[in-house]
Amino acid sequence: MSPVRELCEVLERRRVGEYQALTLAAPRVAEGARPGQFVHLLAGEDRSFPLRRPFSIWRVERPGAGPGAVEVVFDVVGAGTRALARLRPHDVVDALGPLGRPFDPPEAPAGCLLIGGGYGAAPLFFLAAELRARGCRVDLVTGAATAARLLDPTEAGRLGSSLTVTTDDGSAGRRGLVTDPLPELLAGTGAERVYACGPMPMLAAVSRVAAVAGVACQVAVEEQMACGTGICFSCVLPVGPGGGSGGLEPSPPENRETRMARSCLEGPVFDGAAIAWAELGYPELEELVR
Amino acid sequence: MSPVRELCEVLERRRVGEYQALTLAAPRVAEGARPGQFVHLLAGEDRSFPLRRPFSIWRVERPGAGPGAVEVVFDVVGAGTRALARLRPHDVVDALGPLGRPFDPPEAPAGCLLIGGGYGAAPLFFLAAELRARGCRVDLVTGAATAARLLDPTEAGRLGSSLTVTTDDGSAGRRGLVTDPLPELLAGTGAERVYACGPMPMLAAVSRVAAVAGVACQVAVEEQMACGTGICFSCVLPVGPGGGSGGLEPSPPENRETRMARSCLEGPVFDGAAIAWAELGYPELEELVR
Amino acid sequence: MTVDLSVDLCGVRLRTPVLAASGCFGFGREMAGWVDLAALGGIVTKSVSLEPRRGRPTPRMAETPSGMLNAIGLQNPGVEAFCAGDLKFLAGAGATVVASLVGRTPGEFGRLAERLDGEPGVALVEVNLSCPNVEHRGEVFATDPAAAAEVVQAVKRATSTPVLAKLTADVTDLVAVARAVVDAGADGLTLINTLLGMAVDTGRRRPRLAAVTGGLSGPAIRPVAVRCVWQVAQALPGVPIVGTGGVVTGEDAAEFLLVGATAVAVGTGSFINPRAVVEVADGLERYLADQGAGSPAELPALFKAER
Amino acid sequence: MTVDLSVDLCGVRLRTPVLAASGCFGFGREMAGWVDLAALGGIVTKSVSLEPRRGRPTPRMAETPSGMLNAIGLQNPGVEAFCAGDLKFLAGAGATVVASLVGRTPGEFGRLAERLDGEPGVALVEVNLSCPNVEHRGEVFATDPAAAAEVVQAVKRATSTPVLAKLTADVTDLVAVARAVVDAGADGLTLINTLLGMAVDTGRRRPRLAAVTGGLSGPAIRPVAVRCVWQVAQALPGVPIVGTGGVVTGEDAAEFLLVGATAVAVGTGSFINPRAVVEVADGLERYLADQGAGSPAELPALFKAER
Ligand SMILES: Cc1cc2nc3c(=O)[nH]c(=O)nc-3n(C[C@H](O)[C@H](O)[C@H](O)COP(=O)(O)OP(=O)(O)OC[C@H]3O[C@@H](n4cnc5c(N)ncnc54)[C@H](O)[C@@H]3O)c2cc1C
Ligand SMILES: Cc1cc2nc3c(=O)[nH]c(=O)nc-3n(C[C@H](O)[C@H](O)[C@H](O)COP(=O)(O)OP(=O)(O)OC[C@H]3O[C@@H](n4cnc5c(N)ncnc54)[C@H](O)[C@@H]3O)c2cc1C
Ligand SMILES: Cc1cc2nc3c(=O)[nH]c(=O)nc-3n(C[C@H](O)[C@H](O)[C@H](O)COP(=O)(O)O)c2cc1C
Ligand SMILES: Cc1cc2nc3c(=O)[nH]c(=O)nc-3n(C[C@H](O)[C@H](O)[C@H](O)COP(=O)(O)O)c2cc1C
Ligand code: FES
Ligand code: FES
Repeated sequence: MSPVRELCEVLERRRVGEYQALTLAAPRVAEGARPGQFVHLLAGEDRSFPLRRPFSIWRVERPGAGPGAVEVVFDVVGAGTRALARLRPHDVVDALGPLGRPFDPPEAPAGCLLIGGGYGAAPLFFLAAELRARGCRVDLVTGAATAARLLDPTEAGRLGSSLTVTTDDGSAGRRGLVTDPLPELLAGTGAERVYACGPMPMLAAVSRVAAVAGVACQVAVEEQMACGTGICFSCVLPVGPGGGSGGLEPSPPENRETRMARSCLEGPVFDGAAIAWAELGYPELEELVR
Repeated sequence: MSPVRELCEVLERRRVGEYQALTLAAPRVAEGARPGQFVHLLAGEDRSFPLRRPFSIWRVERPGAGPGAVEVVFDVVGAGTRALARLRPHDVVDALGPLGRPFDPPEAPAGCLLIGGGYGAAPLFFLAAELRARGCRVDLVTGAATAARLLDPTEAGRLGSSLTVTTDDGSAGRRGLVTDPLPELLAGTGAERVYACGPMPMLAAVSRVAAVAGVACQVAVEEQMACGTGICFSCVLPVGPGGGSGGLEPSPPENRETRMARSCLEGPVFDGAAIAWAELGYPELEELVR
Repeated sequence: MTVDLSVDLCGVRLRTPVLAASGCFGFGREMAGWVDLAALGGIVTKSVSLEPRRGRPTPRMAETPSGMLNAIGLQNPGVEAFCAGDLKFLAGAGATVVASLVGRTPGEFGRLAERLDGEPGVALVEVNLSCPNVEHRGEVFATDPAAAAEVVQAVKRATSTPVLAKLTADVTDLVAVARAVVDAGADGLTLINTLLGMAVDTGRRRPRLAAVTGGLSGPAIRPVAVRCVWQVAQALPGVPIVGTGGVVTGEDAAEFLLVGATAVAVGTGSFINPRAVVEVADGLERYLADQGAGSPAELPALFKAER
Repeated sequence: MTVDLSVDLCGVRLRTPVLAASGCFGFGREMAGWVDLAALGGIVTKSVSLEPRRGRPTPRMAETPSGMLNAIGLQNPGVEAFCAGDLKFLAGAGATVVASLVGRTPGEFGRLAERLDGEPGVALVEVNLSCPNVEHRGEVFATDPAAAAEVVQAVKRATSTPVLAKLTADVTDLVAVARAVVDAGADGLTLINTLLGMAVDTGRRRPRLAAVTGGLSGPAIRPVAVRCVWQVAQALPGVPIVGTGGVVTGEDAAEFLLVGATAVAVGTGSFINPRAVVEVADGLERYLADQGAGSPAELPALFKAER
């Protein structure tokens, strides 16, 4: 579905652990949204002409019983998220969406391992629901710095056949990184697909583990975005010759080994093996995934 | 009283004819405010760094029974007043005040004629109350383009011994300009003082009528203001050699016949005879008041 | 009052005087789902060079008060891929294309213009002079009247398409540069490119752009852009100008047209509102109707410079 | 960690590195009710000329996105009234005064400096070079390295007080102008003055300023100002710089100090918040403490230009 601009009424804003969740009446966005896609939001009457802010779609209520809604969950870090955190019901948010390339589900039912860091788990909630609807087994791993920054662990527990939790400080689940239990889980579950979202070093580590295990892996990246619609070229990422376009119209191939792909249009989901990790400062990984 | 900056809770916002009225909890501003002074307001969370907007003080509730409040009334004309018109109770407005030179009441009780154009009547409501408390007879004239733009005529009727109303279109009171009935009223009431607020051509006409009648006259002007505190020099007005400073510290006299006086600091109230009307395009008047 | 929004820009009839600015509308294709490309005044493509360019490292953008900084670094697939892919698409979509060219030497500009000459669908050429001249200590072409003129000459020799020279406001004497490029044959001017700026991430104590400095755009720079158009229109009456810098509403566009621009280009505005180019034109149509003007070309005569 | 906010600016010890910018704090007296004048880093006075000036007609200001335009026209009572009134008051209040000078010829600047030399209370002199040179076709002094240098020489000959040269960013090569005035003896630089801009009242179809064009200030121009300070600090290490342009918070001040400014001056910020100069210094103190810096002078070394 091609993205639309929708002026969305705020249905609810609430706290979720250390995060804020925002539910927007967005029939047209909700209709076509797929896991891994994002909305590009603008809040409030602000004459300073602020740029939009991108957020993964956390949950979708397709139009039907209700008018259709999308929910995002976010961390308050700066001016844009502060403005969103001030919203009250009936306020209006200007949204573009659904934007970007979604996760590709396996063709046939298969075991899937989903790994999310912090609020990065958000799109995996949506993905888990879709994968299970397609008959896939879903195992989840979520990690965060501390317990309060784990995204809705109760709900996460319901989404998959298993949930493994890690925290840096040990305040919940295992102490350590979200990537620590991966090799073991891959072996244990026999997963054929890995899906991940979170900070770049985590995505690099996940891509490496998946490559070593020979399992197909898709990761959703976060680059700074101005437009979100493919026209400003600020959100680029080096992608290898085979990498990228995921069904969306590719930009014309450049005469290069790797090219700078726009993560808003050709991503935010990329094949872990397609990203030119060496250029991003992870040279060993590049060797591995070749 | 020297002005202060106060973060004021919005107590009420309501329609008054075609205008908006805003009541702010402002104990420190309310304490020292005098008629003719203004508040310099900033509304809302806006990252565009908007300038403040000046508004005459319409009503004051001195701290005592309540915590103290000021009320302004305004016309929605642009971005700043639109932002103020969006305020809801409990929102916060950033106010500077009370600013500027107030009207000088007569030393002893005397007849006073007050003339207001449109929302320009606002400071005269406050002034009328003070004059009556001092034992002065007060007669009011208010005019506007049309009935809905007369400021609270019911209340205006209660403020003085008489109220004369004019509208350009005849939809209320006499058809014509607010200045039309002046000569007659000056003669009829025997007023010894004239106070006026409204658009510049009206103030020029009032100053002329008062000069012809030999009655002392003060007018409150409206110039575009950035700072409101005397530091930017954007709000200036040519003032004759005798003109101006009204008890406030004058800026050093310039080596000129007329000088550019800051209307935020030395005004907004000026003696009608002190303004260098010729430089403002009213040459005949200059002759008269000399 | 019916309003006819069309304008003549250097002999080319545009449906509206509102274009998409270079670098702010991709190569046009990306926006096919958002707007009817054929209904726009025109699409200035992202600047195209002879060889593909990868651009700068990220972060490439930073938000600033009422604006943004960018240091994209002219990423583009090179002129051959551009012709084979994007240009063909745009021509097929019926868009009015302004091809933006960028080179490192006057010769490169000339070869680009030659390559595009006669390509179907290119209505105008825009010469992006806000880039370093490698033959001259990396100085930006548009800061030197002689270097800018040399580029324009090279381009004019190579193409029969009308040529717009795009200048920067980061100069002491903009009128001198404008005069030099017009004397060299430029059919019109695009004013202005981004201002050179910088922002600091105070928390991390480093530049917010990987490239350290970048171009400032958006409503923040509109007063500078309007002033530039006014100055040049006063000094060089009759030279068509495309006004660019902070246009996000029809009223903003009207500011530029009143002071003498023939058309405007919407840049950063499209990042916030993908339909900005269309909506600015709609807003301008309402504005003209309100003012009793039948066409954009009537606006300069309605402007009263002395108050 | 205790923070010592004081800095050395051209041999003068300032209580904080946050000054009030010229033209944005009146003559200082107006603000006595709002802030403790003696506690500020310094007060740069409104620019003073030999004779009184009435300034421009109104409207003199217009709000723009994240900024404002002004065309005040250097209204001031002349240097004699300044010395008798404002300067005496400021000296009595214990303020650190930077006297801003404006003339029409290098000779006028020299006479102003002479008149102020030895006046008690003048800690530094700032030469406002963003004004027309009547001996040279009305060109702004700060756009011409030679003319700017000539003014600085005239001032330096006439005074023993340290001299700041205030430059404009509206030039092709700011470093060249900066180098010229430093070579001519300027002890430090103030960067930047307002950018030349214009805004249109579309409803009335006329300029929003009576003077047509005016100076753009406020957060909108901060990225340009930060870039200018960075460029000049890189090119002329060791030359003290007062960064000016859009400072409204302590973080904004930190941007300038990180890229190499010794101090900052708050201009338009004081119009919205009369206590801005104080609050920026407070914010900066918190910032320094957060960053583990003991004084503002430590910031440049903490800046990592390569990401
Ligand atoms: C595809 C995508 C999906 C995202 N999904 C989520 C989500 O579900 N929940 C969530 O909390 N956050 C998410 N983010 C990050 C989120 O966009 C930023 O936290 C947000 O933009 C910060 O804005 P701010 O104004 O509060 O912060 P500031 O730091 O003041 O922002 C300044 C600028 O930097 C950009 N920026 C800051 N942090 C990030 C970041 N981490 N990634 C990209 N740009 C950033 C902003 O967009 C803005 O342009 C996502 C980012 C992307 C690219
Ligand atoms: C001393 C004083 C007292 C005032 N009292 C009142 C009052 O009681 N009620 C009321 O409705 N209005 C009053 N005004 C006018 C009021 O300040 C303007 O209507 C308001 O600033 C418009 O802001 P805006 O952003 O909505 O309009 P815009 O037109 O978008 O404003 C653009 C700029 O122009 C200035 N401006 C616009 N109109 C005026 C004006 N008439 N006078 C001065 N500056 C203006 C604004 O302050 C702003 O800086 C007063 C003005 C002054 C100087
Ligand atoms: C992200 C971005 C990329 C740009 N790329 C180009 C470019 O490739 N060529 C060019 O001539 N101008 C480029 N520009 C400048 C714009 O075309 C325009 O001149 C400038 O941004 C001012 O307009 P605005 O304020 O409407 O954005 C770019 C601007 C931005 C913001
Ligand atoms: C209303 C106004 C008046 C100014 N007057 C002067 C002046 O007299 N002399 C001068 O050197 N700079 C003057 N300036 C420029 C400021 O000192 C400062 O350099 C500029 O505004 C940028 O800083 P800001 O963005 O913090 O305002 C003036 C600026 C404004 C807004
Ligand atoms: S954010 Fe603009 S191209 Fe991706
Ligand atoms: S508004 Fe700034 S001096 Fe009056």
